[in-house]
Amino acid sequence: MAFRDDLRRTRAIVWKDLTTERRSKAGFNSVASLGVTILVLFGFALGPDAQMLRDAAAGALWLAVLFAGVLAFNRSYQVELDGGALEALLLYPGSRWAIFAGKLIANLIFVTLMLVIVVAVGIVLFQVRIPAQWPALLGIMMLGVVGIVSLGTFYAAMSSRSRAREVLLPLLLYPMLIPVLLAAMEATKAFLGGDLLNASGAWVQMLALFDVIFLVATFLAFEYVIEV
Amino acid sequence: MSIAPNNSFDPPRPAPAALGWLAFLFFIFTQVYAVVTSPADAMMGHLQKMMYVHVPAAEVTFAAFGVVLLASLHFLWKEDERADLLAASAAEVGSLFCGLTLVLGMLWGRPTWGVWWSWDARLTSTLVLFLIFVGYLSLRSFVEDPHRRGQWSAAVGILGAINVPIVFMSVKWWRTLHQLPSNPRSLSPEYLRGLLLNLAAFTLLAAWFIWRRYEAARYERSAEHASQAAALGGYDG
Amino acid sequence: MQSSAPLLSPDLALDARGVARRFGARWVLRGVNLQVRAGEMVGLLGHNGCGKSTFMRIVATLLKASAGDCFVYGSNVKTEGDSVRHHVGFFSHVPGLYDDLSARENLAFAATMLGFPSADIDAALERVGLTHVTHEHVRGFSAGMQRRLSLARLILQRPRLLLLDEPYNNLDVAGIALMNGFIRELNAAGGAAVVVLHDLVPAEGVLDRTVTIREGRVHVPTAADLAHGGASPQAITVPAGAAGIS
Amino acid sequence: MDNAVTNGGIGYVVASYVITWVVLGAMLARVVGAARRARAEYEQAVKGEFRT
Repeated sequence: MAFRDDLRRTRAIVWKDLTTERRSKAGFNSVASLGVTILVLFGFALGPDAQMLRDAAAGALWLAVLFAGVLAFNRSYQVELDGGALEALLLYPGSRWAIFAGKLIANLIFVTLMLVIVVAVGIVLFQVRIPAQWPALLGIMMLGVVGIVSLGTFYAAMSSRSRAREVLLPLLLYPMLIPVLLAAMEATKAFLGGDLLNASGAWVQMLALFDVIFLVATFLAFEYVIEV
Repeated sequence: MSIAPNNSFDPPRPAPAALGWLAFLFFIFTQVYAVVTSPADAMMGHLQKMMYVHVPAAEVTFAAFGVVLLASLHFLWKEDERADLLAASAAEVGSLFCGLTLVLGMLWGRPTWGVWWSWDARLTSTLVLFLIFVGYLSLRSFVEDPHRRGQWSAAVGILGAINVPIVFMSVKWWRTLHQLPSNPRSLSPEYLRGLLLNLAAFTLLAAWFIWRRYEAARYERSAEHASQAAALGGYDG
Repeated sequence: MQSSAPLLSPDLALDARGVARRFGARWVLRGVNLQVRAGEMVGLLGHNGCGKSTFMRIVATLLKASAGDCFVYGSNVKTEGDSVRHHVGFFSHVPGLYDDLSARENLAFAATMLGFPSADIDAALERVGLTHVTHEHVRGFSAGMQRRLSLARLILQRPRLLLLDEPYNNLDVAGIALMNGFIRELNAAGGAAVVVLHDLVPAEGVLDRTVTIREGRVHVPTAADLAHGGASPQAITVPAGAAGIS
Repeated sequence: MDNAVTNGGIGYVVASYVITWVVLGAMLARVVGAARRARAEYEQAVKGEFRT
């Protein structure tokens, strides 16, 4: 069945992306280190006052994930551009969404692993008190990552194949991510501040809504940007 | 044999100069009319007069982005290169009016709120729209192949258009949660006529800008094709 | 454009009608007409930059034609890309392999992507003579080994229309024999091939006819061309000495 | 909004009109110039075609 074939293709791409990423180890380690470095820099920018650090922790965490994640998105297509693999990838039969889904899931796993490291370091550096309902915090984080990665994977499909890709991706991506980041930051902030899903709940709902909108839009539009 | 999938190589129909003159004169008339006829507002004094440039500029910005959205959709649907050129022209004109709107917004904000910038939903989403315009135009300048440029910028334009109301909504939410003062502006009917006239004049002027810009883009395409045809002795053999 | 539909013949492996493509203002292809029947092997000649590769990429759905129509076994390249990709096997300049995967992993990935997850990968590797490096990463492969691995991918796919863009580059004598054996095998099974060449010698005895692309169109050889030693239908069958056009 | 409104904020009003007019005037010149130039180039190219 065609749909099952496409799912198998998606799984193959996820496996392939993660395997090549794992074997070139340097990639993940350096991107994660960059995330941590950005956190440290935010710490210096915000000063040593504990309360101030705690208030700004949510924003700093998300920006560190965003800045480091942008590198991952371009890398994910760089693998395809070396040796003309993208050409071969586009020549295989099957739906284009399978390619996008594969890249998206691989990037999700990559960025989530990086997020775990950045958040762990961030909690220590910014002296965050871990709330009792921390599993819900993971849920918020995942929703935020889905938004960032879906748009990031989509825009990197263009920027990685154009001139000036280093500047083009952030230029296109950051303005698009404002709603997702705003919702993710506010939800995380409210949650870390101990408001326990009062204001946070509304933001989580919004974040989920944005994720759905952007996932649908990027899945529909991907065919147009990858085929040319 | 059909040569091109569409006649984007034909020279365009030039915008009638009379329309340009009409737009220009009408614009001057409405500006003068609105400034002269509006009495000083009880609350805002003469600051109210800024409405006749600020509001139309903002309206034209969003209308231009609407044109980008529709032209982009049309391009993806019909693969008509002319739609891509129209989207590019509208984006160029729109970004100009967007920048103007932002500057006028700051000039308004300083005397009324005492600050050059406020993180209000309207202002912020206009700024984000400006950034999206900038991204759109730089994408166009970074991609050479016309077909690829068309598809990519259409996708970016459509997603950008989806994003603008979402930004507006989220910033509004963000503001209400932070309980910063909102600024309702009421409009008494005696100012309405001047405003409507100026809206019409700005729209006309912007439409004319887009038309001429589009015309230039079409001529460039036709010239490319004509010089190519001349160099290689015609397309059809 | 629609008017050409009734003329469609399903036994045509490739039916290109007025295929044109421009890059910016430059028309590389200016109306290529080429019909290839199932079971026919066609050589495509022309000087560098004449648009051979562009044409192949259009047939393989990697590039969209600016004008004209192209059908592969009756499927429109522009609108029915997916079914075209089921039929077409494209062997291009670039290997299209992943450096950090082993030979076997590369083929296993290709097999899944092609929709044949249970294909016999080891047999394909053996056929192209890469059994000794099955588990080595492609990064360390020579250009010729990479070409062989790409060929193994085509063997897994067994396409009905083979598009080969200068297939003999970087291949040694044994590799050329391997390639020709594969082309003949597909031919025997009723498949068709379009082969871009700059040198007819290695393809001796494989092709049924050749055509030349010149100034963006398919050029029918004239007596004058033949006198200049240009490619011609006869050139294939005459001894190698006369066939060399490089 | 105190002092600005008491003296009418005339400076801001004038500035906003001046900026608008300058920007739109510049755009007008640019757009018309671009269209004229493109048309001239096109006609040049077409003439070249007939000459050959």
